[in-house]
Amino acid sequence: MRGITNNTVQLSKWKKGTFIVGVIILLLSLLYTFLYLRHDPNFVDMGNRLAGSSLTHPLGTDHLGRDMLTRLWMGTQYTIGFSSLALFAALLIGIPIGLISGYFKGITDRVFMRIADAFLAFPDTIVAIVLAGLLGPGIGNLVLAITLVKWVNYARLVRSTVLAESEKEYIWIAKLNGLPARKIMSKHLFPHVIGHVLVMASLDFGKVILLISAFSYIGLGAQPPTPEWGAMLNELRPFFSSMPQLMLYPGFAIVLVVLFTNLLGDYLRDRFDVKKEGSV
Amino acid sequence: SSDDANEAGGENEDKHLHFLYNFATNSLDPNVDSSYVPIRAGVTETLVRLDEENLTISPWLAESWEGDDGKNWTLHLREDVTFHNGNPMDAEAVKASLERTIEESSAMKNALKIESIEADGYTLHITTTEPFPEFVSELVNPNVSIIDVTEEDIINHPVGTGPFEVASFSPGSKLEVTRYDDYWDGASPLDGVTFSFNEDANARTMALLSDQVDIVYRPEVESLGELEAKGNITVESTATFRVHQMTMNMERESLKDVNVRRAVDALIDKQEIVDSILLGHAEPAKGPFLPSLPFAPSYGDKPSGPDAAKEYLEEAGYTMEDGVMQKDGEQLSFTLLTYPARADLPLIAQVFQSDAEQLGIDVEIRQIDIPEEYMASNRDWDIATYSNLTAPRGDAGYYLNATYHPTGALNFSGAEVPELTAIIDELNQTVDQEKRNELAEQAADYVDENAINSFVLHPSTIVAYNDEKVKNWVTTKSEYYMITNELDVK
Amino acid sequence: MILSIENVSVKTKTHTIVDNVSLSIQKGEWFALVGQSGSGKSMLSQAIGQLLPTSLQVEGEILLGDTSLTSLDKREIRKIRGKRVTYIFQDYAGSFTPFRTIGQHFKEFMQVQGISSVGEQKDRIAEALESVGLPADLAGRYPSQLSGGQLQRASIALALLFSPELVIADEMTTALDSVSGHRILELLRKKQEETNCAILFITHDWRHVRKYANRLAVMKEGKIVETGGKHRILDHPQHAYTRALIEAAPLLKKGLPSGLDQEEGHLC
Amino acid sequence: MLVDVQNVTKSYRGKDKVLRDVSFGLNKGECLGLVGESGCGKSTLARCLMRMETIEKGSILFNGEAIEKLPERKLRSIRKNMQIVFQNPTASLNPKLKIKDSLMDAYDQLKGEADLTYFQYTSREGFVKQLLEAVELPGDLANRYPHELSGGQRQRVTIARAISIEPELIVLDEPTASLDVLSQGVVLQLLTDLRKRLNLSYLFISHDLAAVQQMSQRTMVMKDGSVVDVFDQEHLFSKDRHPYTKELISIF
Amino acid sequence: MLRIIVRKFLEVSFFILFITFIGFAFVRMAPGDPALTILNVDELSVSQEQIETLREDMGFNDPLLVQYGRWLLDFVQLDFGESYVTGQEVTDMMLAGLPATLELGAGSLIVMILIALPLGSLSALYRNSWIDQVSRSLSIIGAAVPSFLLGLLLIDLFGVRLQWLPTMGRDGFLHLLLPSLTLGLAISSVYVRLLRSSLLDAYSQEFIQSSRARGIPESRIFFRHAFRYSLPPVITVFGVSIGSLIGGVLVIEVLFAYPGLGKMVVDAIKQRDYPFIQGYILLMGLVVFLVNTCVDLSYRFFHPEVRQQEKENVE
Ligand SMILES: Nc1ncnc2c1ncn2[C@@H]1O[C@H](COP(=O)(O)OP(=O)(O)OP(=O)(O)O)[C@@H](O)[C@H]1O
Ligand SMILES: Nc1ncnc2c1ncn2[C@@H]1O[C@H](COP(=O)(O)OP(=O)(O)OP(=O)(O)O)[C@@H](O)[C@H]1O
Ligand SMILES: [Mg+2]
Ligand SMILES: [Mg+2]
Ligand code: NI
Repeated sequence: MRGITNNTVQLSKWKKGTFIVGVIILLLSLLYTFLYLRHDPNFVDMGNRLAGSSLTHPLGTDHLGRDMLTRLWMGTQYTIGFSSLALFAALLIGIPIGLISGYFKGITDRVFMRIADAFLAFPDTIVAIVLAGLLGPGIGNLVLAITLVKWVNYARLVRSTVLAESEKEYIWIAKLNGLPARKIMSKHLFPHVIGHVLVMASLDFGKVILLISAFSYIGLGAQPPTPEWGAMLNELRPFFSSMPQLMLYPGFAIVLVVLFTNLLGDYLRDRFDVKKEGSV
Repeated sequence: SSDDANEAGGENEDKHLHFLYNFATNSLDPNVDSSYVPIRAGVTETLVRLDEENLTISPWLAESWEGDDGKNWTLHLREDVTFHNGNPMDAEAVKASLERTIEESSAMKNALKIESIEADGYTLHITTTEPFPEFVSELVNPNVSIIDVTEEDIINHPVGTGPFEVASFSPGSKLEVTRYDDYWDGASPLDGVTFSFNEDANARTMALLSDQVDIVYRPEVESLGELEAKGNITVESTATFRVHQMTMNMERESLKDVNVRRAVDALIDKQEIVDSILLGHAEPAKGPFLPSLPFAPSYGDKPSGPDAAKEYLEEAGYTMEDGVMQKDGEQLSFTLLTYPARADLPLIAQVFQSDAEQLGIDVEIRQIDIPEEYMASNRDWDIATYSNLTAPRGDAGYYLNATYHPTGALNFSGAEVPELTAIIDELNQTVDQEKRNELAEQAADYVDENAINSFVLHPSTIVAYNDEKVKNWVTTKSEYYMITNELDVK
Repeated sequence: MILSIENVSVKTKTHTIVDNVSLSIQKGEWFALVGQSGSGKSMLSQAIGQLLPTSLQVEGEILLGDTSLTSLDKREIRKIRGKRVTYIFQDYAGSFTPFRTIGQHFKEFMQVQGISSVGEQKDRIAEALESVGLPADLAGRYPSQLSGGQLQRASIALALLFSPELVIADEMTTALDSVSGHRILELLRKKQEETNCAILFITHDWRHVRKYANRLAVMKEGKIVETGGKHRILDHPQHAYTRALIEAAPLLKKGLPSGLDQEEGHLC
Repeated sequence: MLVDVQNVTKSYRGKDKVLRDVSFGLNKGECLGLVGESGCGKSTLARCLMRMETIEKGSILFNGEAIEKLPERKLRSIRKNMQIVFQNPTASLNPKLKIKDSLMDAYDQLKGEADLTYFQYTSREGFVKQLLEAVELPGDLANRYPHELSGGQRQRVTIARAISIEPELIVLDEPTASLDVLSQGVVLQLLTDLRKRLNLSYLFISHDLAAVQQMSQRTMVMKDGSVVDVFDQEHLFSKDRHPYTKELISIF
Repeated sequence: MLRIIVRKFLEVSFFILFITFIGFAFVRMAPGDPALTILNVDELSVSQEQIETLREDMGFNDPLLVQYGRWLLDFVQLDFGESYVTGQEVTDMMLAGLPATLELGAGSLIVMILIALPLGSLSALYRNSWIDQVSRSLSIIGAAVPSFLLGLLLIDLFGVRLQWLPTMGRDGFLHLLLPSLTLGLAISSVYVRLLRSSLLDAYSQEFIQSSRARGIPESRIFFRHAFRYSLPPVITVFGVSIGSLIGGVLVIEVLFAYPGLGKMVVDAIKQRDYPFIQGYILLMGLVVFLVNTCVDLSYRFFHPEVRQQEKENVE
């Protein structure tokens, strides 16, 4: 047991090191891109199409001769912005509904859960297409669509934990103390559900980016030439076998972001996990 | 099924080909399904066909026909044709088949405009509801495939007259066909063909690389190098009747000016797009029709490039100030529609956007889902990339009517030009082929002069096959005929 | 000597919970551990079976018979738990897995200890439940369907199932009414006589100490302030804390605190 | 009369009756002891009093109002006047909350409404410290989580929480079972003090007759779901006690 | 018992009515016009007038409620209509697509279980060890790599380079391997992490401590005590994702030409094939209802204490 503890310390030191080195590399690349290169991310240069790496194009250019590195960096704001927006909104809907459903049970629960089921029955493409149709195409509506599709996951997950927890005596005490339901949910039940939710959400980050990419496939994602990673991934599909690195760049960027959100999720989860036990 | 063929092949090696197509279908109903798999797989045939060399209409199941008034048609059928089940293909059978087509498909009912059919031995008398000169060319449509309608399961097992009969069908995945020995035009040397579907271009390429299939329709363009590097693979490409165009919304203020439209046309670097987006597998377009078509006009050289575009714009009253192309203090800006179903189009849109930016024109790209729907119901866009079949059955009538006639379903530019409408109306009344070609050419010239749309390129069909095995493969322009009785193995 | 604890400390990162404690328990002895609430009694008892969470550090030496428990690996200590050392915990609700019936806990325990015949298992479950005054049909119930006392009785039955060498009873009667508590302790004593097991008995109830214990130790703030025979500690306490503790005990009957004056031969 | 329980009957689904026709009254300022064999229904009775269970028959009056039929909203105003200390302190504390947060739950809820006479609210920390000291706990426990406390410490926290708002009625379900005698003495003394000073009422469930004797004016004995005996404290050793009561006494 | 059945039946009926109506209103609110597909405007000359006539004939111009009423009337006679695109009975189409979907679903589930259970468990049991790190990294990659890329990589490896497995089509067990593997890998990441976090929760429960004190072997504690305690969140998430497991596998169905309902419904959406979409929503509604009802029932299995409470509420 003690061996594991030592191990952990070493690992986290090692982790810290990599983390710092990674951040430095990213910063340097950021500075290089925007202070030195200063490419226009949307400038099409067909003569310079699919160029390999060089000093002026460290990651080469894409199929329209645009600088990959600049596009990748420009893409962060869209990709991270949109996915976190969608996820955040989904959490904002899903967690309260899950709490309410699991806590009140009975008819409230049944109504909410049937509504949730209804959302599950609709293919997400339908939701996205309808919203795009009603509100016009664009990534904003896609975010809305993803929110509408994703909240159910969180609602159900939260509900299942709450169902088990809400019968315990400490919840009864809180009830007897006259705490309104709202407070019992936020103060007593929320800390129990947040762990699972964070784990799910940090992984969902990747799934949401990929969902945006999938929607780009049917014309509902980011509008070209926006360098959104999901859309880029999709655009670069034809080069899978001829120039695999082109797809790997946005792919790797997504992995990095998911990695980061996972670390964050783990960190938060550990903060809520007061016992910190489990290893044998 | 391939096992059956194996056994039937006896002592000889099994003569079998595996063809991979880029579109999947769940139904083989030849009269309804618009993926046309039965005709492509050599299961069914139509009364007339497109002559791929001369791009004219030629006899097939019908030997000859007449209909000088454009309304009363007589067709003489071949007398030596039998269906796969042995039933003779006589006029009664064809009548029944045509009637089924009209009944099952509203589209074909519209397209054929048949009022009545009479069968008489091997002769058919057909009357159309109105004078309809293109009638025979409409019979080329694969949905007019002649099948034996007495068969039960047409969706999964249509019985036609082609060189191959259906052995088994897994919806969405593949179709197995075997040779029909009594085929009227000489039985195929092959025992059978597997006709499978895969809609992912990369996956199709890999299927060929892994030797699972012999012929691949439309492999991934970007991976052709890899295929060629394998040594035994031939890549063929043939221009099609399709044109990628920039549809211009003539209801918009700026585009009402013909000079602005010309500027847009001049701004598009067609050769460059062909070379770098389609890697040369296309032909730069000058007009809507493939130059080899008899009614394609021969165009003179027009000025093009950014400088020419700038000149046109200056003529239209625009000036370049501080890098911004403007008129009355307002920047020239376009909303450009594109859709991802055809992957080249968004790329063309982006190239155009970037080129226009150099001229100080602001282009906002809007990616949509279903272009026909969007363009018809919203008019808040200026330019749209669109792809059209211009003469799918060797006749210009379809495209001109749909795209430039005020009542046409694809008239997204909102063209309502009396001169052009008159030409098309006249075309619709004309039976004589020479005269028709002349009128079509006239219409095309008009379109060109007034820059109603800008035509970018005719994309090619690319087919890659294993040349150590496949013999006599022909890549057709119409994309209707794929598995034929000529196809063989080495 | 069945258990000997030598200089054992339990520490967190910031402070010491059990501070350099030594004590020993003889074979067949009923050893009581009393003291302040929060003084580290439970920690000490859990250190014996290596049951403490990993965040706590244990130092010192613990011997069970000749076996040094602190040096055992996971597999070896597992063989000792349940067979040679068993526990009865204070938190009865946590003694049972909520989704398994009482009977399933028994069966599992027997299976692990090598009794696999279903018939025998059934008989022994009924017998064990009855011996702690529970109806045999309770075996089919889930823990949440039992009252606190019933649960605790079930867990006692479970601990005594295989005549262990050492039973660690951490406030085992706390949740019981006096009648059942009394019955249980009688039962424990009977079992002890049968098997000659030693009992480490953690309690706050002086009546039980007086009635059952042979020797006892008093703990305060992580340290053992006094240890010795029942008579020595109860009737002649030396430490002020022990004295205060004894005086505060609400006893109903008069006499010596140890109750030994009723027995013959005591001269002091 | 603060609490008046009339003919309460209760059974869990498909089981025998757990409470049979239980009736008793509890006066303001009184401490009523409740003893009985394990499983006889003491905790169930306590839960019924708090309306955590629905009763089959009978009625429970709190300050003259029948609580078994009150809608949840009205019940809230009553509930701030009753508190319960459960038998199992571990389950009564939210494992994910720090002690101070669990402790302040009830008080926070009342905000300014609570008129405290025993404790003084000065600051949050100060109040938490006061409560912990009242039950003999060091103030630094406030920042720990329940699993970092010993059994007795947890139990004292739950008691501190119950008295923090000085309610009219506190149901104490074996509140001192896991305390050492010194702490127990202190806690029981505190409870008695509070009761006398603030005229509180207790239903004191315990199996420790000594503690019951020290705490309560009257004692009620339950067996198999029925009340078999009620008597004033001075009559504990009287001859007309129920045989079961006598058996209980004899064990001491 | 009868009362419960009647109640469930009513619940299902309301639910079906609810989702089919919402679905109906939804797809018709979306822009799009099946008339264009039906008339094949891409290849045939059609006038605006003809489109309008067709719309009128097919009743697209009627008020929404009238259209829905018509659908409902057919539905109660168990007639789901015919596809606008192929003219096939919707029921037949779904029956044709279902086997492939079920195979793919089952195959990827097995792969998922084979990956998620051991990885999730190991990383919880050896928290912060290298196993944990590796499985977490794998799950991150699984969550971040698009399934088409994964699929192509697998095709490239097993189909092109090693030539061990067929890369497309639906032709027996071997053909199922690659698509199942791709899909299974893609979905397992969430379960690995969820199981891990849930197991950690389980291991902090008191009953684990008690079982250890009884000398129960760790393996048994894991399987009989901790594992079951940790399942509800995992099962919940599974219940939620059943819809996307059926409808959201378009990419894989296309890539491997393994045709199932996922591709069919996306095609139907693109072509605005209302009858099929409606039939699909109905089917999915039933499946989701059924699965989630089972998931809810399973909570009672995992938490007998909850079960008891609920039964009392019923009475
Ligand atoms: N995980 C932990 N981390 C830090 N301190 C802890 C932890 N667990 C318990 N403690 C502290 O250790 C001390 C000893 O606890 P222990 O449970 O051994 O007391 P005890 O003597 O059994 O008391 P009681 O009679 O009340 O059960 C207490 O002060 C408690 O607050
Ligand atoms: N949720 C429940 N479902 C079914 N039976 C229950 C439930 N809770 C308690 N019981 C049963 O009701 C009876 C009374 O239980 P209760 O908890 O009231 O006893 P108690 O008098 O408090 O006992 P103890 O002193 O041991 O705590 C017991 O037989 C118990 O098994
Ligand atoms: Mg303790
Ligand atoms: Mg009780
Ligand atoms: Ni003496």
